[in-house]
Amino acid sequence: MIDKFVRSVAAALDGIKDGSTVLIAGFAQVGEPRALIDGLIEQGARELTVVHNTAGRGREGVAKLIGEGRVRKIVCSFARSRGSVLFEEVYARGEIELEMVPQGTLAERLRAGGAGIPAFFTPTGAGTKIADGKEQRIIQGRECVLEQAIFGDVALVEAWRADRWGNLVYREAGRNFNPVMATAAKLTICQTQQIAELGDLAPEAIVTPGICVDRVVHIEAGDPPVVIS
Amino acid sequence: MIDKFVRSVAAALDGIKDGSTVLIAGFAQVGEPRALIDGLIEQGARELTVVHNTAGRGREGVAKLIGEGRVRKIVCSFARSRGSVLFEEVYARGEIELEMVPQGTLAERLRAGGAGIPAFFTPTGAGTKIADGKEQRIIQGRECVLEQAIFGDVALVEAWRADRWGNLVYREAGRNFNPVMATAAKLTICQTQQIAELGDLAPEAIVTPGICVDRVVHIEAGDPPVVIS
Amino acid sequence: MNAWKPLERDELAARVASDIPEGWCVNLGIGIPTLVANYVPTEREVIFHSENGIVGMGPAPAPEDLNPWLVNASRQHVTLRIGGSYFHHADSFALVRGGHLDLCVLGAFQVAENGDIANWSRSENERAPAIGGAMDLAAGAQRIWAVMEHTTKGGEHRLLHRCTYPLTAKGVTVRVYTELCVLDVTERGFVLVDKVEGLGLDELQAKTGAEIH
Amino acid sequence: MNAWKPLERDELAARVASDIPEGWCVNLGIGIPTLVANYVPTEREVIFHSENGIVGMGPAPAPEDLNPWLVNASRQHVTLRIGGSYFHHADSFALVRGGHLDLCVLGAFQVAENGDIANWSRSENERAPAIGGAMDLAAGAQRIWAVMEHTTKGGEHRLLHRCTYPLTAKGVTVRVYTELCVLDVTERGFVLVDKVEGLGLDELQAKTGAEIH
Repeated sequence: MIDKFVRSVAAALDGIKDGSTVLIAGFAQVGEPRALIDGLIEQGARELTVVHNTAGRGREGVAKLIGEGRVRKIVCSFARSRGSVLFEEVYARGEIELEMVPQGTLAERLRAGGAGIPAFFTPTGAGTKIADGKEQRIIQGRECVLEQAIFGDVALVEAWRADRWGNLVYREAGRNFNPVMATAAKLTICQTQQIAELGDLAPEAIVTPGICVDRVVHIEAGDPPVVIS
Repeated sequence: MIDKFVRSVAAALDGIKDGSTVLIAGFAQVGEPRALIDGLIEQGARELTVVHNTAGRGREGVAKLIGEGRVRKIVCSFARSRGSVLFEEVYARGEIELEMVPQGTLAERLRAGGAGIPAFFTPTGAGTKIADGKEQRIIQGRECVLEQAIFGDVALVEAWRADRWGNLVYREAGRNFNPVMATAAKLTICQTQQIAELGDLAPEAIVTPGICVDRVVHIEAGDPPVVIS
Repeated sequence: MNAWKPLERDELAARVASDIPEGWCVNLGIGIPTLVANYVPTEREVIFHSENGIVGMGPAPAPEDLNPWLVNASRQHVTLRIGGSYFHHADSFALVRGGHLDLCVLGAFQVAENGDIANWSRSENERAPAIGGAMDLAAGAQRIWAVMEHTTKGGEHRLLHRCTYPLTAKGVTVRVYTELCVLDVTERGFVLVDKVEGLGLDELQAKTGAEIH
Repeated sequence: MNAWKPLERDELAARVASDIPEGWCVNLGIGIPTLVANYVPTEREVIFHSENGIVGMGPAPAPEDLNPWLVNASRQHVTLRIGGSYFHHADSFALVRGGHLDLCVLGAFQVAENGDIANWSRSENERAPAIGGAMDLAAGAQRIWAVMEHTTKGGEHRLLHRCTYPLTAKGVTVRVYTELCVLDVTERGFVLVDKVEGLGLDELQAKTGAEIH
């Protein structure tokens, strides 16, 4: 019987090595696998390359991982943003490498990684600083940039419901990067708010098939924090 | 009020011009927009480029369109197959151009067309006849082929349920090429088995958002034919 | 005193909103563009897209209806309209890049008469800025409207012959809305569509770094 | 009379099935590969994939349970296992190309000792053949097992130093199952894993167009 559930965050994260590329899903803290991020901080792997939409906000989660000097390189679409204090400190000290990627290109590079497409041309960023050092080509009359796939050693995702095969569904805007990153790593680790019996998730509504998921841990994380703006 | 429903197949197909590239969804007659294909035969547009998984089977549908000499070029993954008699006649007379594409590359080229990716590298077909005349490059140690996006003038798709915004869901294996082609044409025309009230389709389960769909016609086509093998 | 009065932020947002027809799918950038949604009446069915995978975004919820799982790309709590749907990030940006959005309204630091837009960085040397989805939107939507202050607070031009800040995308802007006027961006350059009452063309031209036709 | 007996088609399919562990995601090509599913007991949870977007395909239905909406890539009516799901064609092949299938079992005209496989066309000059999804599967799955007749009906070799038919993919086959033997395809070439009882190695070698190690 296939059963991808593990009993603890520690078991879920077992074996993540120094130097790994870690994809961390979530957007504005919604659908962010916070228990796994905290577990990774505790787990201790260093020299990480982290792929996440931002370079972290405040002093928790991805920001803390960076603040503790565990991240060699961050790949993101928002580096400086309100609250990116820890990143800015570490960056000012020259202790972290930064790769800025337009958000849609970031999503597409991850999708390409998961879909076995090693590189693609896109009009996004053509003729801008983002294209510096990249191959550019005019295709069908439009200037395009060649972008490379991103494939991680590990992906950390949060689902709303998961079954023992690792089939996943997401809640509302909690979907975001989760299904994309789930396809784009050697080891995909999921924290799920709810456990579904096999067969409870409608076959037409499953977003991530279990074949993309390696380990699932049940974490009733509750609602994302309410944003005060 | 947005309302994409039209009253007839003729209204749905209005304006399709000679020389158009027409994407026709469906796989093994499941999820195949048969009423729209029949309507296109009646509508009369000629010199078409048709993108479909096969070159037609039997004497109806895509096979008939080809048999009537209306197709200048067919882009497909199966040309010769059991029952592809009409295609083979027309092809033997040299009256149709054939572009053979591996099925996954066909799907990906359509997805690229709908996603604004003009070209991509793929390992599929590298080092085979399919790569002849195409740019090849070794990326991350693997030989790859550069493939171009496909974007149609018209896409013909079949949904299981559709609402007035054009949001679509599909039934079981009737999904196949439908959502991909729906994104990849200037004019996307859908025949739907059922009409849903706006709001009846679950937001997390909608597969094709209405913004990709231009016209919807209600055709209770019933079940696909049972295959006798 | 001026014989004319610039539009307030909300008036500017309303002016933009009045040009959006029913049925369009529209993405609104951060800042004034976000306000535009407030001036599109619900009966006029405009489908708002948010980069984080929302198609058919509705207005901010009443405090008691706030849903923590539903934020937009500007991290604001929003609602989903009836008929709305959710997609993952790659599919969401496939909609953007694939030209399925009729319009994106973007804030801008600078817009040039050739349609270039700069809205993500004020310096070539800025080391860790925020790109977000602006480049994807600017390159992907069917049309780009820029909403911006006509000049800097110090009176420097922001509508220019060519942008001096790092570009977001080349040649994509087709219309500019400022507190003073509406300009089309055409092959000839900026063409005046509309200006606030009482503002002379000479005065407007003086505030503009490229010729207004 | 031979001292040995070649495997029947069903025995061959069962032999392949016995090597598939629980938890693998597997695509089965047309022909003998399709029969493999019949020999994987339901309790051993193997997740079968079909190119037309099915993950978790089950066996053929009883005639009274036939569902016209549920066919596999070989146009056969199938079922969906509990836990199965549906995807569109691009997502389905993203699973294939992205290496999310542990195994694809393909029929083959020829396999070479360097792992090349030819299974879609018997001639460079065939003008309108059928590729289907074979190239995508051959290039994308984690491992390719070929299931084939050891020689042609006329006794010509099909396991070769190099393929003579147009290739489906280069260097991907890691194992070959025939009615006579099982071979691993390694850096050294074909390595014998197993052969039918009573068949001599010399006799097997004589039927094989490349050295068996």
